[in-house]
Amino acid sequence: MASFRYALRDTMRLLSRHWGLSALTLLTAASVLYILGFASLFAMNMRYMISRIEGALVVQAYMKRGETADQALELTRSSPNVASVRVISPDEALERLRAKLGNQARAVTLLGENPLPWSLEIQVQKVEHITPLVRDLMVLPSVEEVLYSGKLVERLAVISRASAAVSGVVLLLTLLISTLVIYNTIRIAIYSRKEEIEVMVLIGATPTYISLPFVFQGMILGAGGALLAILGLWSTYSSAVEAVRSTLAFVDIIVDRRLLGQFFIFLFGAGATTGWMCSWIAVHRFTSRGMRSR
Amino acid sequence: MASFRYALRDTMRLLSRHWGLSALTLLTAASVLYILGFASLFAMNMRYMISRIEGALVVQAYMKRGETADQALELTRSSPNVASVRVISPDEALERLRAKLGNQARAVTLLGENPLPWSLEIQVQKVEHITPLVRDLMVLPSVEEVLYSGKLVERLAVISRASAAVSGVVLLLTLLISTLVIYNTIRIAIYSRKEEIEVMVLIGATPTYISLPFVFQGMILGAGGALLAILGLWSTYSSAVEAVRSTLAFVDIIVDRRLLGQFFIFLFGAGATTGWMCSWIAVHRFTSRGMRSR
Amino acid sequence: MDIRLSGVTKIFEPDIVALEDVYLSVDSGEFLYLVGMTGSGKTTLLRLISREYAPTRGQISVGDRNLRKLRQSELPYYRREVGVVFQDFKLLQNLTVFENVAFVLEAMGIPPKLVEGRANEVIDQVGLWRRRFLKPPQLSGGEQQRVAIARAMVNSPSVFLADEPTGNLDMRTSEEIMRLLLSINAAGTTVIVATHDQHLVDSYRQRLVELHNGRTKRDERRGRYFVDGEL
Amino acid sequence: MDIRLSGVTKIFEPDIVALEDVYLSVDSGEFLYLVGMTGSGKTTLLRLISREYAPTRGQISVGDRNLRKLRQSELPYYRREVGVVFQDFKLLQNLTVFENVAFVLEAMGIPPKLVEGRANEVIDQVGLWRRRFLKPPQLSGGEQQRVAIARAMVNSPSVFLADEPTGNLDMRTSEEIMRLLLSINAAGTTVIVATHDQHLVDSYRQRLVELHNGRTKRDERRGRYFVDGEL
Ligand SMILES: Nc1ncnc2c1ncn2[C@@H]1O[C@H](COP(=O)(O)OP(=O)(O)OP(=O)(O)O)[C@@H](O)[C@H]1O
Ligand SMILES: Nc1ncnc2c1ncn2[C@@H]1O[C@H](COP(=O)(O)OP(=O)(O)OP(=O)(O)O)[C@@H](O)[C@H]1O
Ligand SMILES: [Mg+2]
Ligand SMILES: [Mg+2]
Repeated sequence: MASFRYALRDTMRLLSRHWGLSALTLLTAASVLYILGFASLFAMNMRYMISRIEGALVVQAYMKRGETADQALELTRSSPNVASVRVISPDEALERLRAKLGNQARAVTLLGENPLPWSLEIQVQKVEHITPLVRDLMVLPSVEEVLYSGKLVERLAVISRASAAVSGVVLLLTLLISTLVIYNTIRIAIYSRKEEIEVMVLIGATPTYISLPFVFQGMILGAGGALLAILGLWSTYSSAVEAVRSTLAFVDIIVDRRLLGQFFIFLFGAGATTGWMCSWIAVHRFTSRGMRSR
Repeated sequence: MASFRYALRDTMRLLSRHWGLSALTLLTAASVLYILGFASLFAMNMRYMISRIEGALVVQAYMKRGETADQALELTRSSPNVASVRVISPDEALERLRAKLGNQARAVTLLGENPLPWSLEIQVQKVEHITPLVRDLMVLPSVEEVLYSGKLVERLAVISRASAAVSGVVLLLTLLISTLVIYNTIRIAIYSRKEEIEVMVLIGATPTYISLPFVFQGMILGAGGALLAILGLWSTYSSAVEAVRSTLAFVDIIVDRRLLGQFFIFLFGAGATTGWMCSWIAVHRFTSRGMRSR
Repeated sequence: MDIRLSGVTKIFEPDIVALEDVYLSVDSGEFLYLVGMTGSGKTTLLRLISREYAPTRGQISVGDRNLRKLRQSELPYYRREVGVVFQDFKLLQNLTVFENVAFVLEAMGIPPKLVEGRANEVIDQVGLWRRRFLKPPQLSGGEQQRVAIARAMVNSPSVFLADEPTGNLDMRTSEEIMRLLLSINAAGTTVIVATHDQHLVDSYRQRLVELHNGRTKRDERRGRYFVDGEL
Repeated sequence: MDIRLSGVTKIFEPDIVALEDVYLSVDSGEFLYLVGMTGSGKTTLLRLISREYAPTRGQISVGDRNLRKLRQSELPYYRREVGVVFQDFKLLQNLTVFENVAFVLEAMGIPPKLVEGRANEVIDQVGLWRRRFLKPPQLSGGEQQRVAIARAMVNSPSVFLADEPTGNLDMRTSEEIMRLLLSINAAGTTVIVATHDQHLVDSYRQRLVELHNGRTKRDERRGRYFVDGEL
């Protein structure tokens, strides 16, 4: 395919002969993709933290003395909002108590008959499932008391959820804006070649033949921009992880290399795709203008 | 000045005859300024929250019985890190106790002689000033005990400070990127008129005369973009405030209209300034190229 | 290919009548001068044939193609059969002489080896061999004009439209170009040359059509150049 | 203003010698044809005078200005005294005929009222009154050329350089333009016209300088057009 080889050569021409324009476009793409990546990583970390906080939310239901946990267990199991439930027998509870007391564990042996009730440890899917669950459990005659982590964790969870929602909105906005900026930049860049494109049409080049180098160029600039952005993000994120580890050990941050790798690959793909699509749309306008006879 | 009127007219020409380009540039400017504004508001709110949390950090120093607070007061006053300090006399302390106890306040009267010591309530400027202050106070012979809000608040403060640092970096990055994107966009847009600019130079127009309409155009597009961004930010922020008020009543968010107004004016100015400066730099390149004789 | 215009009128918005009710029939392999004062409609006529413009009224057919019915997807292939020397050259400013000429062949999907041979041959014919790696802004007016001629003829089109191909050339170079056009014509290509060059028209007598205010005023077998009531 | 070139050589990278050791002296108010084959250096010579190019060697002075010593800040003011008709017109494509012509005056800071009067006057002189609100892409080649002429003369420059001002014009319009140039010259302006137009040169005899391969080959008081060994 001679045409394909010509297209590749012309792509290189476009990139090198207008390298000023190319560099500006590349830099712009890199910039907005960097912001996009930043917002994404932020949102991902927010979600991660929430899942960690939510995973730590445990509701404990203590039965009345002499009652078993069967009734409560049934109720709990039938609820779709419960992630997991564990039955704690009085014996197990005693074991735990003993372990907690450590060197004063002997005191437990003084108790004689095990005074501890049956209990359940319930994990719910989401924070907002706690309140209804607690209400339902309290109604049961066999249940003595229901304990859960209390206002503080709930409040933290609410904050996290709000932040996650915000970061989600930010992410969407950033995505929109990134695409817009890349499109505009490529469009403006191709605008400066419109006469040239129209001349090509006049001397019998097909729109596809004319577009191909621009499309390749767009892809290369998009992918290149994404690559730059990824490098920037990588170094920013590494130092963020480092900083968090050394000063905020109690904060959860994603360090899963595979996940991050996948994300970066996705970003790269997104950059390349946006690049060629925007180029294609932009150049199409001028080729079809050249094709119209006035 | 006829020249000035011509410049204004030519600005309108630039805007209207290349309105596609103008719209794209405007949209791009609006987009990045929106992101910039978003980041700024985020950073401002972070700082605000920190100051609120820090403002709530109070160190209480209790004197030994029979000792006055003079020595401790002197030490505290001489420290530059202390924001304010209040001396609480035993009588005042008793009053407070009484108020706290409410309907059981009669119990206080049973105490006979006031057993409460002198104490100080100290507010520091920043979280990190607490630890050294506490150490210094403990050394004083007249001081019995030093109490402060403890690990939790400190930890929260650390998180906030970290977030503030991050949002500061984000802000700086965004600022850099916004300028870059706006500059690139304007530069690319002017690139498509380089032949025209060179022709103007050839027929004896001065670089200033040629640049002026472009500079005005840049200013208008920058200011217009900023205006769009401000509108967007305003509605985003209002709904954010609304959302926070209804669901996260315990979170502090800036609602000071004057402060926000000032910020928006600043953003507007920044947009306009960036616009005209970028235009000027971009067009200067081509005029000076036309002036060089090869 | 033969070219037939019947009742062709071209009106530009709002009311500029560039051509009015033109009938013209050019047989396959004919050579035709198109003369007329500035603004008489010569370029418009050529642009209608290359389908840069569409007529306001009337029919144009080239070979067995009715231009009104030409689909957009066929347009590039039609234009490859019509070589055009544009009055303002329309060269690609960023490409060298060689690349400008080679581009036409490349866009047709012809392999590099063949492209190079043919492009160099044509560049040599118009006498630009030593300038082939320069770009249009580095060329003199006449040199640019010859690049435009080379580009239009490189793919051996069936119809050759030359709009003022010697406007920037001295007499001697004009004559060389004229001989080139005649040799193209001798090979069977239909050639239309819009020109103001009296010397050329009178030295190499051919069929001559004169336009005046958008109407055909003369159509002579071996006409002489004089315009609008001269003599 | 008078124009003096002494020992002017212009070499383009890497080794194209466009002009070689040219001495030329044009007095204030003179009229001069510049002829020569395509690529002989006519445009280069004009571009050196308008200081679009700087000479590789040699001195050029126009009036009391030594072009080598002209500061960049003075360049626009110098160029206003030199009206140039570019071979490729260099019109602003987005402006109408009127705006293209008016621009020169506006850039000089002349008030709108005066601009309008003078621009319309010149547009009328070149016969484009009815086309004054069209833009260059809507004009025929000859009409564009006349816009270029109007633009070059609108601010009554002291030196008038016309590069092939009739290349796209028919004989009759060429003669009108020629008479216009002569009237400009009669008002005291130094005029240099680079041309291939034999008819013009031979009808309106003036001083004639022929370039050949970048060197002056002839310089005659009332020369006739024939180039490079003809006759
Ligand atoms: N796109 C257009 N819009 C409006 N008017 C146009 C357009 N194209 C051409 N015209 C007008 O149509 C008339 C004929 O133009 P055309 O270019 O065909 O003339 P021409 O014979 O080629 O002249 P020349 O010898 O000067 O090149 C001119 O008066 C011109 O102003
Ligand atoms: N910028 C440049 N770079 C390289 N070579 C150039 C440049 N400008 C002109 N030349 C070369 O210098 C020579 C003289 O060019 P010039 O334009 O002066 O010729 P001319 O006499 O005006 O010809 P024409 O009648 O065709 O317009 C040409 O061969 C041209 O290729
Ligand atoms: Mg024409
Ligand atoms: Mg020339």
